[in-house]
Amino acid sequence: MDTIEKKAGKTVEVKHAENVVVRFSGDSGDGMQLTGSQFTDTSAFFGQDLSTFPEFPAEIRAPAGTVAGVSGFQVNFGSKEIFTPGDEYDVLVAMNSAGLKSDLHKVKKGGIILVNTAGFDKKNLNLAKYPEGADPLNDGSLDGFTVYKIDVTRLVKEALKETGLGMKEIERSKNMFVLGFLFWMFDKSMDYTMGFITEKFGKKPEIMDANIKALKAGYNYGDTTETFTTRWKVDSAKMPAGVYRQITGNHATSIGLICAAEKAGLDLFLGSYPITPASDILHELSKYRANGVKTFQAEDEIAAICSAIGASYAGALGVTTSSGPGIALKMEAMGLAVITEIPLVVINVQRGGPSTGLPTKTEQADLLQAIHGRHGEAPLPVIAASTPADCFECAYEAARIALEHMTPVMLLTDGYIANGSEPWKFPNAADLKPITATFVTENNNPGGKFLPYKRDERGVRPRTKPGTAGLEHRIGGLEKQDETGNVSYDSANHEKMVHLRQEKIEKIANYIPLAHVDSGKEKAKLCVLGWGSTAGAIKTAVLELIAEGHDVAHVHLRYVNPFPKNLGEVLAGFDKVLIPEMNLGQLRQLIRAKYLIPATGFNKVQGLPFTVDELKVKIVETLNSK
Amino acid sequence: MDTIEKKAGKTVEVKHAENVVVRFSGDSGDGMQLTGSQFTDTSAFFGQDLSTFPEFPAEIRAPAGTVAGVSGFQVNFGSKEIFTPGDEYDVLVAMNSAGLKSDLHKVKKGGIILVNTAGFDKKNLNLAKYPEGADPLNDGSLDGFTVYKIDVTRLVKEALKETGLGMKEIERSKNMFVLGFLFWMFDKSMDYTMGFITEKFGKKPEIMDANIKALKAGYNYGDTTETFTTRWKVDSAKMPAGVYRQITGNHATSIGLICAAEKAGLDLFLGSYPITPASDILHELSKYRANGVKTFQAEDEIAAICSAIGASYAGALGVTTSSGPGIALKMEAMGLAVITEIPLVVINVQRGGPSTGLPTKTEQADLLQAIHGRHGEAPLPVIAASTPADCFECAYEAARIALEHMTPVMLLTDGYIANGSEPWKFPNAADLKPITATFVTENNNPGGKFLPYKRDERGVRPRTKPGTAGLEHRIGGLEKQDETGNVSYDSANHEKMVHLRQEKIEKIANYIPLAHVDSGKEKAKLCVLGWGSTAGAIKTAVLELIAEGHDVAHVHLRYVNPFPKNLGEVLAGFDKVLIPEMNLGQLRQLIRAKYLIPATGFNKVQGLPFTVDELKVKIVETLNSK
Amino acid sequence: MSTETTVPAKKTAKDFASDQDVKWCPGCGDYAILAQVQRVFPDLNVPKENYVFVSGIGCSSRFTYYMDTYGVHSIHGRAASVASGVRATNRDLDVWLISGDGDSLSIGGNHFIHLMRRNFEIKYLMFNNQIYGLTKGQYSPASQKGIQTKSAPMGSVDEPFNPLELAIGAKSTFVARSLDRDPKHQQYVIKRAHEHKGTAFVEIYQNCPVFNDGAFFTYTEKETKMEECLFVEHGKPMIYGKNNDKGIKLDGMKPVIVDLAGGASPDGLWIHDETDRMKAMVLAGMFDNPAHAGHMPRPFGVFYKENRATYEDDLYAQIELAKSKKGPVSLDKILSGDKTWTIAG
Amino acid sequence: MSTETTVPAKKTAKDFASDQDVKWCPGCGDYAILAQVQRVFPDLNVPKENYVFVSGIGCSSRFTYYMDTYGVHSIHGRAASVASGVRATNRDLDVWLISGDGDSLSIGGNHFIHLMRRNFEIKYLMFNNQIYGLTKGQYSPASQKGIQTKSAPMGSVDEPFNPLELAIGAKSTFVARSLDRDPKHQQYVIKRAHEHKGTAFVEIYQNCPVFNDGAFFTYTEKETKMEECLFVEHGKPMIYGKNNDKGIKLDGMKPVIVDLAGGASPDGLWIHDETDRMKAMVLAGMFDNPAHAGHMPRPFGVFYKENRATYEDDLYAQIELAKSKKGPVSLDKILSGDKTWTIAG
Ligand SMILES: Cc1ncc(C[n+]2csc(CCOP(=O)(O)OP(=O)(O)O)c2C)c(N)n1
Ligand SMILES: Cc1ncc(C[n+]2csc(CCOP(=O)(O)OP(=O)(O)O)c2C)c(N)n1
Ligand code: SF4
Ligand code: SF4
Ligand SMILES: [Mg+2]
Ligand SMILES: [Mg+2]
Repeated sequence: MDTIEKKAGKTVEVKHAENVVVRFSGDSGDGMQLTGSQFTDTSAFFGQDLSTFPEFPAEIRAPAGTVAGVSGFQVNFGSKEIFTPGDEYDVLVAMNSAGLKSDLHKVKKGGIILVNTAGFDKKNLNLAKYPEGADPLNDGSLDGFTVYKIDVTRLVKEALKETGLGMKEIERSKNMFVLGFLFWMFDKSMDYTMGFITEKFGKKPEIMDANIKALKAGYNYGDTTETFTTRWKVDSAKMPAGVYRQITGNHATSIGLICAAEKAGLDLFLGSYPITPASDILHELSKYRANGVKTFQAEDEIAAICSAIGASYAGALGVTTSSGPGIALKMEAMGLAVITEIPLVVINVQRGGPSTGLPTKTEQADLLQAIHGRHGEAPLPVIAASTPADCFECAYEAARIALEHMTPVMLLTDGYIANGSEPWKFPNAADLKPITATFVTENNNPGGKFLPYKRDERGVRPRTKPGTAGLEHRIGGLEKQDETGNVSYDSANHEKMVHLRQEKIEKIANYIPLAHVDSGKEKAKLCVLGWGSTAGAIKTAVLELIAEGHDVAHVHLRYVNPFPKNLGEVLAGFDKVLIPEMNLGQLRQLIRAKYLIPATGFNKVQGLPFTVDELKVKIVETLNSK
Repeated sequence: MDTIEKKAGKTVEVKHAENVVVRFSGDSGDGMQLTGSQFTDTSAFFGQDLSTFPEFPAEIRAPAGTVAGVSGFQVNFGSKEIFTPGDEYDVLVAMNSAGLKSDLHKVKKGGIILVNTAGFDKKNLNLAKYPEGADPLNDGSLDGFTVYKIDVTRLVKEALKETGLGMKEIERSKNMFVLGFLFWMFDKSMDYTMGFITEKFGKKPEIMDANIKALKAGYNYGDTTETFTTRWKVDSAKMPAGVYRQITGNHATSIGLICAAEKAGLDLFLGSYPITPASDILHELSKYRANGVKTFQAEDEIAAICSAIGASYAGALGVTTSSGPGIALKMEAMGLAVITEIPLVVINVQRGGPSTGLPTKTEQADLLQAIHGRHGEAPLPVIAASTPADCFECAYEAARIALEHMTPVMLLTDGYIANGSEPWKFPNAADLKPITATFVTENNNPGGKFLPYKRDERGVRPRTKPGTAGLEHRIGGLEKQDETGNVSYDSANHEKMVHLRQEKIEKIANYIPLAHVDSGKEKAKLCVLGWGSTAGAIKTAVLELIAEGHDVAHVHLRYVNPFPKNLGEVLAGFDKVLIPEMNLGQLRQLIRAKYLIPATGFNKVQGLPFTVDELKVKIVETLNSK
Repeated sequence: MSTETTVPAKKTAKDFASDQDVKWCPGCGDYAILAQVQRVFPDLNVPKENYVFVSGIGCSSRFTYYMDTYGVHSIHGRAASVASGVRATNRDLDVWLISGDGDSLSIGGNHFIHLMRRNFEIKYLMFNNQIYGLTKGQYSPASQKGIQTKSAPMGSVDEPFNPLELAIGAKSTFVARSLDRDPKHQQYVIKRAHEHKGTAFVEIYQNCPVFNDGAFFTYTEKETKMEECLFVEHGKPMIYGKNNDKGIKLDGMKPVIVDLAGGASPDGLWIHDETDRMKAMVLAGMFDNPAHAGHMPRPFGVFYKENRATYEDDLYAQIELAKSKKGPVSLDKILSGDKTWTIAG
Repeated sequence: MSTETTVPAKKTAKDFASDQDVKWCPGCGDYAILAQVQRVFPDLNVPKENYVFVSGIGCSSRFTYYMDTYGVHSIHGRAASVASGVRATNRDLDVWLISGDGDSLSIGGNHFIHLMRRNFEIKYLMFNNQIYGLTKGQYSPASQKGIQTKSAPMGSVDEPFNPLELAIGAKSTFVARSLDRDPKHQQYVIKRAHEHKGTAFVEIYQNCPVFNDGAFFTYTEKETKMEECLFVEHGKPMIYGKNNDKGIKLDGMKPVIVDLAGGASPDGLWIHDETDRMKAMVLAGMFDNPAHAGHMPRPFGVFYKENRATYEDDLYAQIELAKSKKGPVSLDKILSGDKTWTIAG
């Protein structure tokens, strides 16, 4: 319930909210990403749960002031569990006309729009391609919203005029003023950001002062100015006790790999070629030289994966990262890793396709490529991450399976969770599942020649490290004789090997968790089956619908190949299965083919994640359809 | 019924057979391929139906005399319709120990084995890795067969001692002697081969004489020698009247492309990089410079397909050919052709995989790669050829669809039909289905800018030729705005384009023949559903089973994506569907997913085609299983 | 080329600007190059519809969208192959390839070297900003060793290519270098490239203010330009310096600086010979780090030009020859082949 | 390399022969190369288990299966990348790369040039038979222009690479050439390559009797060898000819033949200097068709050798430096990052 607080001649209404979605929109130059993450961290430190979604302009920097140049940061924070960045905005901060133009349509009815009026002069309106003479701030197009018009630019200049800084520097602190204002508005402490500023600009005291001044000015402006009479109160969330950090998917993937390698006692080698949105994994891992992490920026994706294969062959944990177009180029080499049975982690941070497609947008359309994209029968395990933090688990798991089952493994994430962030109750290194990565040192065929393709009960062959005396042998891409690994063109042997390689992958189902119902009951009218980054939206939608009394459940897949052993039984518990995917129905094809159930799909291919609302509508519709 | 013929003091039994399978096995150097094709052509000219299957040693030439070095040629000819090269051999010609060793197991009980005893000395037996002291010709291991032991080498030397030729040349005519003998044995005329020899060695009279002498010597040897008392008589087949030729799959594919280009009024451009078993298409097409055919041997498969894309863009019919590993490398560029909607024919002559696999063996394991091997939603039509001659139809059809529907098309053949041959009642150029490949010359948006992605009712965009004044525009791999083709990152537009591209491919189903039952009734207990090169074996098996009174039918798919519109209904006519494939069940997955029918599979992954027998066994088994 | 026959009405630079907003960062060197190309085109006397731009992927490769000509923005690194197919198909087309240092030398390296040896008639403009711009600033195969980028926080350990040496080593028939900030020189080089019958490779130093700002300021900015740049011209002695007070002479194969201020006579200076491949290699080898004392100036201009048959001309020659020899084979002949037999009805 | 520390019992050539039947065609030049490598290895004083062979695809690339060492027969054209990963992971391994002219220069061209500039310590033996052997005889990027093959019945219109020029242009630090039919010379060059700390590129002329027989007979057969081959040695004047009656001198950058028979004195002859890159380029440029009158002899031996840090040494140096500076970061620190907060129970 909302309350009223009186303060020095000013009455302020305090709205209590379970969660609030704030969107910062401005020029690449306006520092929206930084403002957003400062606001995010502060909320996190205040113990609120949250989820963020940064949106970058299409690769190259479009000219300032244009819609193409808008950089956005969205955060959903609250006192309840948060699984998505939110469908609509409670608050939109528009630093210029382009920001308003591009994001107005997603502001909730009655929501707050904070505009920097300085960004609405003729020049800016033109750049944002508003029709000649249009005046969005006053032509009634914002009716129905609470609009805070603030000439941030002017106010900042005033606040900083004593600092003797140049206009450029002063302008640069605009975002701090806005941040300060929001801190007031949401009753948040400025301490965290103060600390950040002091640390960041420690060496440039005048810049440091300016930023702090601007931050405070913004806060005080809200506090003192009559016009602002509403504040919001969001309680801290009841999150499990523990130590948390904020993490993005790409960062989580990176440290998941580092942990896996160190737990396995191996060097980590990344062979990669930059590509959006996967590059940040290369960037992150290249920071860990002190831990012996080797990153190799190859000349292309083929060289990248082949160098990783060479590294794995020589005894490291070989990893390669890319996105759609680059993954396509790696397929032939993946086949080599499949037939030689070398451990390898291939990470595909999916983006909008086909071809170059929409590099900065998200999509899930590479699932069938991951499973079937190679020539010949070339099976490999595929797992998919569902949230930014889950990328850690999945990267770790991908490495574990690759090393323990001697196979290339494909990990699918996507631009949405790769760049998005969430609070993460990170594990202790000591608690991480052990990974056994052993090398044979003894001939497994006493009296005879070493048998590099003699398998254990899991169908796994021994791993050797070149440099081990007595085990010299050759491997390669030609079909090999069972056990000896020598080249063989024998028909029966080929068929046997094809089956052995297939069974090895299928048996992995014995070493992964069973499928389970994430939300809802084991028997229900409808099962919403998802995989990958749709988890948050589906979970939210299903939980809300259950709360609203609908007979629906949510099952989410991390292991898409092989499927968990019991998936068939789990799905059998439901009358209907609905599969939402950011593609045209790829998991649906696999499920229908395997279990012969009439699963239907909800497919969105807009380069954007599902909204909770559209999911709820579709789910209800499916429940009611007979 | 068999007859007896008496001739100069010698009684010969003449066996009448409906069809006979002869296998020639010897060293790469023994000229088995030539011998086989001469025998084949002669049978063909005699009006017999037939099917051949050459088997080459794994790519490199293994040392003479070894099993790895055996070069084989199998021909099945007869007076009835022949759809396969045959499961087992009635006659095996073994020029050396290795030939016998590698092929004995496929000789019919009671079959004839003709051995060149000179190839069974100690040296040859060792090379063939027969155990020390083994003597297959006399140790009873050939009991149950009729064995003709002929010291071909000695006999040829004698026959040619007058020619004054060196031993080497003389040895070279061994195969002609054997051929002559077989001509006698099967009562065939030597004329065709005489003509061939005269033509081939016209410039080297002494070689010409030697070959003819050897040929005749072989014939007379059979005619006069007492020991040979059986001849075979195979009547000519009742084939449809018309003019025939013998053709291999790769040759048929090549001329299918030439015809398509010429019918469409376009230049043919092939961008290719050599790879077994696809190289012969490059070799064949490079012979047609006089027809303006351009072949470009690129530096790799990526350059090959990209050059073909460039050629198509500039107005040619762009084609690229390869096999598994090379096709994998082309996937990214195929995505470009998909999103730009450029006509392109991609031909995959499938071979044994994964990775380098078994380059000289056949397989059908690239189907799912063809359909799903690209990142993003990148649909394209896939068609598969079923016999050597059918490669012509399919190549022509692939080009037609590519040009008329502005899309890359993938054609799947495989090593079996690519190298195999059959008689072909070839069409007249005039009777070939017309292909409309038009270029717009007028702006389709009078008053405005040309709209390169404005579609017609089939969802097809107009094709332009650079050099056309007034229609200048840009295309590329980024998502494009509907109609204008300008770069667009708009969410709704992306989804629209993904659907438009998908629907364009699905609509192709309206422009291809309906599915139909190839053999058997429209309603039956079991449908054997096949695709590609399994056609001959399945047809033979099903026809025989029907004759034996089984309730089974055969449906064969040429169009695997999109499926014929009525495939669902056709399959609904059967209680069970069995899908034999030379893979682990790739078409099966597509059929089950699309029609939700419990289709079962018969999967053989041995690098070898199905035998009629194994198919019949499996079919009966499936019929009887409930 | 049939272009001579159909001279179009004289166009202006504007006629070559497409309707798409140019979206490079403010201050990007790409703007300057776009401007020069658009300025030069009206003088090239090619029908507008015959221009085709082919590019790969990268900031530079977006160039294609900004020219109101035919164009293909293809995939990363493959522009050379696409362009080859275009030229092989239609020799009337005036094909321009736009690519970045990453697009050309990294993922596109193979097609780059093979295009050089095949010598298709393609004008190849490589925008070298010594960085991957589009992917936000990783080092490229043209970046200085030791450069610190997101992907090399401790500095790159990659020895870079010398792009012109690579081109010459790969049998390029035309090798030149220019700078984004010297419009006149760019125009000159672009025109020379256009005249060349073969693959004309032009490296253009291009500033990326966002991720590699100032990489070439030594050569582009007033203060240092005249002292650090050696502009070579065929047949002219190699003289440079603010007051043309420095020259280059060859001591065997080693270029050495001669101080002309000290009254030393200009004779015996290296006279630039575009047709001498080894000398071009030496010229390309003048690549040292301007920070090092006693370093050589960096040459700009046309290093090398050789007349060698183009791939497509040889290809068409074969076609003509085959046609004249036996003439096109009829489809019916192709269908029947040499050996047929008839089954009577 | 730790090899010095663990000198193995002296091995023999046989110790390096695997148990697999060698399946090259009779008379293939590959046999001779295999023999020389197996003969030289016992002298290299490397523990057998530390040898790793990496090859691509091709007849030549089957080499890996015939050596009783560790080996990877990888995929077509990618051996350089696989080998780079191996060296980056374990510097104790003695890595040998076996590849054909197609594998290296055609599909593998990009990795080839990038390996040259990066300079991983890899001994790179390229078997050049100027043909695609394994796929049965198509021309390669090393084939003479005009060669008639299945894929070029009217003759290839492809200008070939000069492999050594390409390597030098790509910044190779070691460039050499040898012949299959000269065991001694091969052994010498292989040993020199092994001593090199960096990528040692050795082109070996190899006869393919089946698809390109005699391509190099001019250089390998008695009748012509001494007249057509110039065997270069560091510090020695360039003299050749049956009776050492011919020499080479440099006229500027142009090599010219001097007739020593005519009593002309050998002074002033070109003294081979392995360390001079431009001269190496000139040497590599002595590539004319022996059919042409007045052609230059074809050089063999070590053309160029430069000491430059290897990629892996620089990489490990960074790791050492980082370790010494801050020491390995604990996993817990990596997991927690810099900013954490605590939710009380
Ligand atoms: C197959 C593939 N790999 C990687 C990428 C990502 N990518 C796009 S452009 C580029 C490099 C750009 O550098 P450069 O060619 O120098 O062009 P610039 O942006 O500097 O002009 C990369 C790595 C891609 N689009 N496709
Ligand atoms: C991706 C791929 N493309 C093509 C091939 C077919 N192929 C195998 S080896 C080869 C070329 C062999 O020539 P070269 O490298 O010179 O080796 P050589 O056989 O002459 O020793 C080709 C084209 C392949 N195996 N993989
Ligand atoms: S990133 Fe650099 S190269 Fe790319 S547009 Fe911006 S300034 Fe130009
Ligand atoms: S084809 Fe040529 S290169 Fe290959 S093994 Fe035979 S002879 Fe040697
Ligand atoms: Mg660049
Ligand atoms: Mg070769």
